[in-house]
Amino acid sequence: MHIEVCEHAFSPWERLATFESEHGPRQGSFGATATFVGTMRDFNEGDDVVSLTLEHYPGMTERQLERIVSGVDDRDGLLEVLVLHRVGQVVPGDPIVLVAVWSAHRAAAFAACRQIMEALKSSAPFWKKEELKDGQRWVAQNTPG
Amino acid sequence: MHIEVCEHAFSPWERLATFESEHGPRQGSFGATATFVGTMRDFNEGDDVVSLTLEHYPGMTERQLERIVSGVDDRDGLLEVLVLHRVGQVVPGDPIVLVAVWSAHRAAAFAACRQIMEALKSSAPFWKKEELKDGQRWVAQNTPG
Amino acid sequence: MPIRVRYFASLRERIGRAEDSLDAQPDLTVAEVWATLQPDRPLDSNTLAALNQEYVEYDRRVSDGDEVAFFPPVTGG
Amino acid sequence: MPIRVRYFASLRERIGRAEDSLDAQPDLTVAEVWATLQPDRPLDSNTLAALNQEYVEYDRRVSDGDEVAFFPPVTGG
Repeated sequence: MHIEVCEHAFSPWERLATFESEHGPRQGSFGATATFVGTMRDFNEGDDVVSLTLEHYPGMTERQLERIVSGVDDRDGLLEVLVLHRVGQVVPGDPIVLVAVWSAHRAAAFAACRQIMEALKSSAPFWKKEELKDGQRWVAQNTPG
Repeated sequence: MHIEVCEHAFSPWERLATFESEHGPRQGSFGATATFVGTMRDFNEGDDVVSLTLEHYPGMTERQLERIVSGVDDRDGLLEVLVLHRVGQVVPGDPIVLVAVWSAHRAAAFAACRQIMEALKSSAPFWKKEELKDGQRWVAQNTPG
Repeated sequence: MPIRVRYFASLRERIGRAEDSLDAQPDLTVAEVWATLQPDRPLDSNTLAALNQEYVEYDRRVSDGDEVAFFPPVTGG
Repeated sequence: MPIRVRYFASLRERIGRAEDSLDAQPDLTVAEVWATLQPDRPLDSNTLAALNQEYVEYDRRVSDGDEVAFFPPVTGG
């Protein structure tokens, strides 16, 4: 399991290529990789969003993400998990979160990737503040998946 | 929608990076990208597998893949879909299939990626022949996801 | 134009060739195409049939110039 | 060692500071930590509480040296 809070912009596909070649499961052992990338949109709840500031709770963030990954229902089916999450100021098009799961079979990979994302959205201590054209607002609550 | 049958090995993360920058939805329009990569394992049904030959039905393959993508339940929620599928001789560790879905929101992206993979497995005209240490065999049937 | 009949994967190997050609007859069905060309092999219910590259049931009618294909369950992905 | 009390996001902004410090008392609960430090703000039931970086209910007991945090619903991902 590799969990990282990123202070700077990251490129999910480059990170996946590097991680897989350096830390991925042995070639031939995995048959399925499911990934999810969450990216900043330039709209939310009907308003244009100029930028976003992501605050988090250093220390608790990493603990919660580890707990989420360790708590995946079919933990035995997983060979490797990568979670990256951005903090700081983010602009539209910037990746915010990357979850990638390697498994022997596809059912476990799909299910774990989804489960990790939903748990991350509901319990990892990150908060978004949106900068609109005419002011700022905290995002009140994530929508269920 | 971009669908491609690949005669040669491809690198899914490189292809995703290139496709997203050249043909991806407008930056800021998508908030969710779900991907699945199917990779050749070196084992199947308890046996070591040395290599795999993937046969397909040229023409019908592309038609079926287009039909699968067009038939996604929440087609309106999708901004872009990329499907790559390998044919020819494949060795353990080689990617076989890549499905990537871009959407405004994560529920549509997850659901479409999964739905496309399941439909591809059950109806796209590809066939795998495995080369074992002591002979060859056709894979009889895909397991349900 | 005759009907082009194609076989794929294990079926192609068992039959020993990748395709056949058949002259159309009135009201010919997919099942009859098979029975005419493979009189010694009953059509296995697992076998999938396609007409002009779309899946069809065995009772679908076939016309001049059509492409019919028979193949085993697919195993891609 | 005192209890370290931290506030995040909109709660931090409303309170006007990121943390407080409080001397432990016997059988002090998370809810009482809040009430002691924020006597004029009832604890909103949406507010999440963590003790030593793990989620807890408001009735959890707090000890010397603990870190207590209060924050609004999380919105990452």
